[in-house]
Amino acid sequence: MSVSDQVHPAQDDHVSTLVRIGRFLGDNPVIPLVILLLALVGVLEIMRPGIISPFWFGNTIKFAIPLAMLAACQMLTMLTAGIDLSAAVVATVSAFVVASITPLYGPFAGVVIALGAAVLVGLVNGFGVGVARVHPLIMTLGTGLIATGCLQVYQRFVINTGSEIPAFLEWLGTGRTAGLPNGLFLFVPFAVIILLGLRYTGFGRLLYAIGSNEHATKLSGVRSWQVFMVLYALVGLIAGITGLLYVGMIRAPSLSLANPLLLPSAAAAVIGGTSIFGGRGSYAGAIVGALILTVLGTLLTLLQMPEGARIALFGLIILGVTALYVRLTNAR
Amino acid sequence: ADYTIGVSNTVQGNGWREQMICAMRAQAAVEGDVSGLIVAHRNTDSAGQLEDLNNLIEAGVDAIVLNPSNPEALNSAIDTAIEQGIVVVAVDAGVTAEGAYILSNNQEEYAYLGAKWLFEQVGGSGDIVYMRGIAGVSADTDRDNGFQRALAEFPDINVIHEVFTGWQQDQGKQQMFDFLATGIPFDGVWTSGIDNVIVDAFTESGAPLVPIVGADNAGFVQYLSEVDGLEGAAVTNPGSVGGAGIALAVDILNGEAPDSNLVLVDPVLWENTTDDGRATIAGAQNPNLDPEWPVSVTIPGWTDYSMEQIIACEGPGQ
Amino acid sequence: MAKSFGAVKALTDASLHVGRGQVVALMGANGAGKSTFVKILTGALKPDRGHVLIQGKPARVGSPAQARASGLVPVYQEPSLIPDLDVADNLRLGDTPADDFQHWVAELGIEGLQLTDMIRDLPLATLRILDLARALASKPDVLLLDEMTAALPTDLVERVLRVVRAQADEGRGVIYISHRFTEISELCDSATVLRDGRTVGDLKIEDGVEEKVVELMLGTKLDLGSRDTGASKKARETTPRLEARNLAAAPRLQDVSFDLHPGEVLGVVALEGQGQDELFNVLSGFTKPTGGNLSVDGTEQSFSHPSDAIAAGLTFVPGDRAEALLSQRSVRENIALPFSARMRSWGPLKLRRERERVKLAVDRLQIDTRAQGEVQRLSGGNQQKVTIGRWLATGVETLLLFDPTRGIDVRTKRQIYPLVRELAEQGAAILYYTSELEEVPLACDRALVIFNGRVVDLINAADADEQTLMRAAYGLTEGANAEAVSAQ
Amino acid sequence: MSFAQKHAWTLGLVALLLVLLGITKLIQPSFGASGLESLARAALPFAFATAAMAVVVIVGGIDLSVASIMTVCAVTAAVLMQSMGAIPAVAITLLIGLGMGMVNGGLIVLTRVPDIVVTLAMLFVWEGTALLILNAPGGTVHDWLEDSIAGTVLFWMPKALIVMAIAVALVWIPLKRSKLGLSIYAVGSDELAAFRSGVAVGWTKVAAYGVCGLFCAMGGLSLIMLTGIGEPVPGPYLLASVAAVVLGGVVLGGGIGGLLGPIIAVFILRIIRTILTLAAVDPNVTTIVEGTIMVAVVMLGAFLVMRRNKA
Ligand SMILES: Nc1ncnc2c1ncn2[C@@H]1O[C@H](COP(=O)(O)OP(=O)(O)OP(=O)(O)O)[C@@H](O)[C@H]1O
Ligand SMILES: Nc1ncnc2c1ncn2[C@@H]1O[C@H](COP(=O)(O)OP(=O)(O)OP(=O)(O)O)[C@@H](O)[C@H]1O
Ligand SMILES: [Mg+2]
Ligand SMILES: [Mg+2]
Repeated sequence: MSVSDQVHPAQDDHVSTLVRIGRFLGDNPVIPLVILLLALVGVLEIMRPGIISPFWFGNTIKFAIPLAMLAACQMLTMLTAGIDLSAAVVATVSAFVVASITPLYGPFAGVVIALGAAVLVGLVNGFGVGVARVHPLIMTLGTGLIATGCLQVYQRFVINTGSEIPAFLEWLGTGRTAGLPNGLFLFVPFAVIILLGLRYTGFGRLLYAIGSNEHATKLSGVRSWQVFMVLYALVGLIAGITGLLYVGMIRAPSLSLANPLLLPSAAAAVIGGTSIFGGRGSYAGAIVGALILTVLGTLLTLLQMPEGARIALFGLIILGVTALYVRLTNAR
Repeated sequence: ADYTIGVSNTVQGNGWREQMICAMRAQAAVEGDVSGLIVAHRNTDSAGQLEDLNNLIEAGVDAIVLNPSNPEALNSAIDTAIEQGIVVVAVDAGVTAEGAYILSNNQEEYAYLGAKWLFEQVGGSGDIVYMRGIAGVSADTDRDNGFQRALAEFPDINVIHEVFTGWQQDQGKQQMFDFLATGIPFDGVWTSGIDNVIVDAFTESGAPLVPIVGADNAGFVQYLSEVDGLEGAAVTNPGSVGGAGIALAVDILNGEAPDSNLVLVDPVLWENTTDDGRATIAGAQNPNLDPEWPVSVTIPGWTDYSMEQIIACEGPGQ
Repeated sequence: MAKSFGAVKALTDASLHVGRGQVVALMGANGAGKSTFVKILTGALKPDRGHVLIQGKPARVGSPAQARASGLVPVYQEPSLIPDLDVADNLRLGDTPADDFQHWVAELGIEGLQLTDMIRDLPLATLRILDLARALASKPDVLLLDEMTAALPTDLVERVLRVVRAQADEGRGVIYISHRFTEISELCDSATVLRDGRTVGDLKIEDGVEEKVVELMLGTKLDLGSRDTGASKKARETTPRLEARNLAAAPRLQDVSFDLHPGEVLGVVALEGQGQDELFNVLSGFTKPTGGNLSVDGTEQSFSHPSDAIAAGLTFVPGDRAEALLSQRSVRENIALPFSARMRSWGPLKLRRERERVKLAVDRLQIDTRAQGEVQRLSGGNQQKVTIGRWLATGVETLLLFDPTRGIDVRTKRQIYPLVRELAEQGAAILYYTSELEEVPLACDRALVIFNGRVVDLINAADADEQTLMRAAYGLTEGANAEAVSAQ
Repeated sequence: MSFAQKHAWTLGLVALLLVLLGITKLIQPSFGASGLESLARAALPFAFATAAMAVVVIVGGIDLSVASIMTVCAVTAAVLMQSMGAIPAVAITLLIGLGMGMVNGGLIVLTRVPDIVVTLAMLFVWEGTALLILNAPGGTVHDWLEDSIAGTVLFWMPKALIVMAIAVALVWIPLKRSKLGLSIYAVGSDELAAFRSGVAVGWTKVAAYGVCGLFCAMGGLSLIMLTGIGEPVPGPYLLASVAAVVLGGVVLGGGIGGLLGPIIAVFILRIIRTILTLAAVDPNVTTIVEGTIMVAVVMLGAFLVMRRNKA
């Protein structure tokens, strides 16, 4: 220590407050996001006075949860410079399977088969990305198509078996406890596991490491295919669980149930500061990103304007939010 | 005879369209004259449907039954087909090409019927939530025309909120939750077929139910008879029109063309506010059916398959 | 000139003057701000403060293109050619005349270069030469060379020095950055010394200036390295840690055998492209040998992945630090990376152990951790230390060092030699490739000389003066020691 | 490197395409000029979307808004043609496409937000814009424009193919030969090195996105030339173009590849669809087959590259 202390000057401490704030925000990139979120909520309240109520609050959280869970899929894969374009399809598959298996073999079998299918897709993705070295964009796009096709074929066999959503999933999806959605009973532990897992486990470290420089991890003895297999299987599992929650929430096992969440889930991750080039990102940011998108959706639903203007405004606000965020944190 | 029929459809993954395809398969299977059915069924746009139609022409089919994505965009391929002596039947929506047969659900009438019932139900005056489909798509535009026609007849009805569900269950539900959260009172909801999740949104949030208009999807029809306090009406919009299209194509191939090129299948409204209506609904209900499927699985006078056959969803030779 | 990157002040008050026909050495420890200075002078970075005068008139160098137009042409520390374009397109991009370029390439001693060769496929040393040739071809008024020679083998260095000297003699100004004093004294007229971003002195180059420069650079006096080799003699009597027999690997490794004992530092000396890259790749598990075998502690091994080599105790530090670093991650994560490599250690981290070990490595290597949040913000020398620190933290048995002092300042180098010695004395076996021959007697016990993919000589440190090594490296000792080598 | 080595991937794609054409002929012996003609027409919008995507991928970016820009251009042209001749309408549309692309590029450079995020946001902006221009399908197209891509010349050569080749070549060949083209590859390959070599990185990106917009405009025009009407809803061109670009040998991340490979990949993807229809494969299975083939081709490519590097 001693030598370098002499050789290099200590960090400068007469810096302006503004620079200091900028630096603080740069180190805690979630804070500006939360500020942006609160600003959007403020706009909403001004636009429709009285809307901010416990009921609204519960709803917003309820709809943000599945989005935030799928955003976890995107964030985790993006850390390794990947992406999961099959996540939404996997959620849909899992939702449809659980609703169609339950009347035949009961809820337990339904959940097991649904999650099994989800993990299977994940393993195929992991094999493609980690072993066959196919670009994740193509691999997951391909498996997404394949899973969609399989779902289409499957649904023809269960057209008249009826569908039933397990009661506990409905409780989780639609129930409330103390005004808050029961989905939090699933989501809070989930988020804690992801947040802590990324920071305090070897696997979490490796995700960042592989995204930063895969060659360097190889030098250090990491067999990256193992990491990819586990990662994509895990992500498949998360997508599957999201599907279970979502079908309990929407209570309509459609063949495209969760598909519209694909772009928003990727958007939530990148708004939350995850770099699609790998090595950088946090789940806290993705959660706030999901909340921002949900509030934005409400805002636009309630704005009376032509649909075209509504869609365009959605895009402009996303751009504005991220540009501001980049400016504030100087992140890239 | 030994006909091969081609089918083209541009929306996949929605119960209504799946039923349409199954009806086509089932009808083709029961028609003795059909030996092959080639189905092009995927999510695409008009240009993609043109591609599919041209591929079907290349495959040498005798007739094409299509659910057109747009009335005008497909004319080049349809003209080619007709020139080559291929019978073209458009189902669900119309096409403008000369010489094509049209067996269409009357979308404008669909919207008009439901809207009129709703406006009467709320007493001719009040605030309505108008939940449409996908902006810029032909079927949505047709339905809007019907809705506006009904609206013009009821000057005291006010559309307080208009929103596009994208024909997605989750979006419709979320949008209804959002609107309920504003606390703005309203008197009725018109939906473009995303219906049972709207009822759920009311019951889950504890908001008092208002009259709701939906389609004859199995899930909504069930709600009409089961949900306490729900006043509602289902307007029929049978996906089985696809089966009727196959039947029509075979008739034409066999030289039994109808007098007019245009056959409109007019929708019917089932309300749960009258005894008659309740009886119809009870008869139509089918709790085992996929909740997104319309309950009107057959069109009497047109289709010949049984319930089992359409559910098996198998075409000729399968 | 002054320039800050966030909290870090890279330059505070740096000045420099170059006259016509002068070669000015820009000297400074790692992180002193030399590269930053060059980047500012050539428009690649905007200064916070300061100005450039050309022939007494203020000049604007807002972008690399502008600087080039004003006659300031750099060769940066990192290769600046476009990897996915061929040589000709790279020239076209900067409007460099191809004829002049080819003239310089030939002059600098690169043979067989085609204008259609892809940059990506060329070795690092060639790229450095191409960078220089490109700069020369644009007929600069002032040439700025940033550690141009760090990755070059000795033969090429000599040609570069000759060419640069000739440039100065034609009346051009040259700013020359290097950590090698031999080059400085051979080439330069004067030296400007930077310390912590500030110009602390301008000296004429004359005999004995070296000590003064070092003192200015570091702000303290420094002992020159020296050592005794007694301990290692003993070491060689134990069983070898590593036995290589007739190793061969495509394309250039033909037949290499040697023993490496615990407690020994075995140097590897070779000119550019004699098979040393392949040798290290084989030993570190990156490529499978096409022939020969390898035993570790007496058991034969066949590696299919670096993790196999690591499991057998062989750890590899590559010459190009960009290969080894997670540039966006912290110093700590970089050093702790091998802890999580194996699947059974994917669970919760042992944070306390990690903190202790990382601190140990950082202290031992004296890594400057002011910018520790992201390794890419460390200076080059400190980055290099991190790559070594990674293996200090895990504990080393057999260390494969490939040119570990590339681009490192004297002070740091003199930290590294004793460190290497110390590790050996603690029982590690170390294989040490270096491109700087004067390092061999300072760090190694013996040196293996490879030429044309084969071992041509094995020289004891005591006899390893530069001339002997050089002759051997050029394959000029065939016969004399070769039998001794094959008998070993 | 020899020509064959340098273009190995493209040559492989050509071989694959020929094999697939052979298979088509086997399944449907009557497949001939009219089959080629409809194949070329079907490929037209995909080819332009893919060319557009390829240019921005080469510069190191990605444009998620290609389908939306195509839609804006399609409805704009269809509306313009109600009141003016085809040539001014086409010219205005091309300029608008170029402008939209440059807006995308400019926003990326100015805001320093990553490409994928900016163009994701712009996907919505342009989609909304299309709906504001035309809220239901409408507009018109002059007949001669429709005819210009219908039918064949020289017995079997589809007009659509000729139009496509001319349009792409007119933009791409001069571009690729120019300094700007070189800069595009340089920036995609190594942005920092390009900057240090004196390339104006920001402008190069704006220009590349502009070219992308220009190709999108051609794609939009091809849509209305096919359908005769402007539809304000984007078609499935985004993911298809990404897939074709990667299949065509352009590396995501930039610097490597061209336009020929991706356009051949478009034809491969289209002819697979034709084969599946001709063979009367269950439509649900066709989705599975398409996904599998996409993945398999890329896997095979990676495998071959690995083999070659080992050898
Ligand atoms: N991007 C950055 N952000 C913050 N600090 C930085 C950044 N880059 C460099 N620094 C700091 O500036 C100092 C000088 O680094 P620089 O790269 O100039 O060193 P150097 O003189 O090139 O040393 P070396 O010889 O080791 O390369 C270092 O202490 C480093 O921590
Ligand atoms: N882009 C950057 N961002 C932040 N800090 C930087 C950046 N580039 C350089 N620095 C810091 O500026 C300081 C000066 O770096 P510079 O590269 O000029 O050093 P140098 O004298 O060339 O050292 P070396 O001998 O290692 O090459 C270092 O502390 C470095 O960490
Ligand atoms: Mg430097
Ligand atoms: Mg440096």
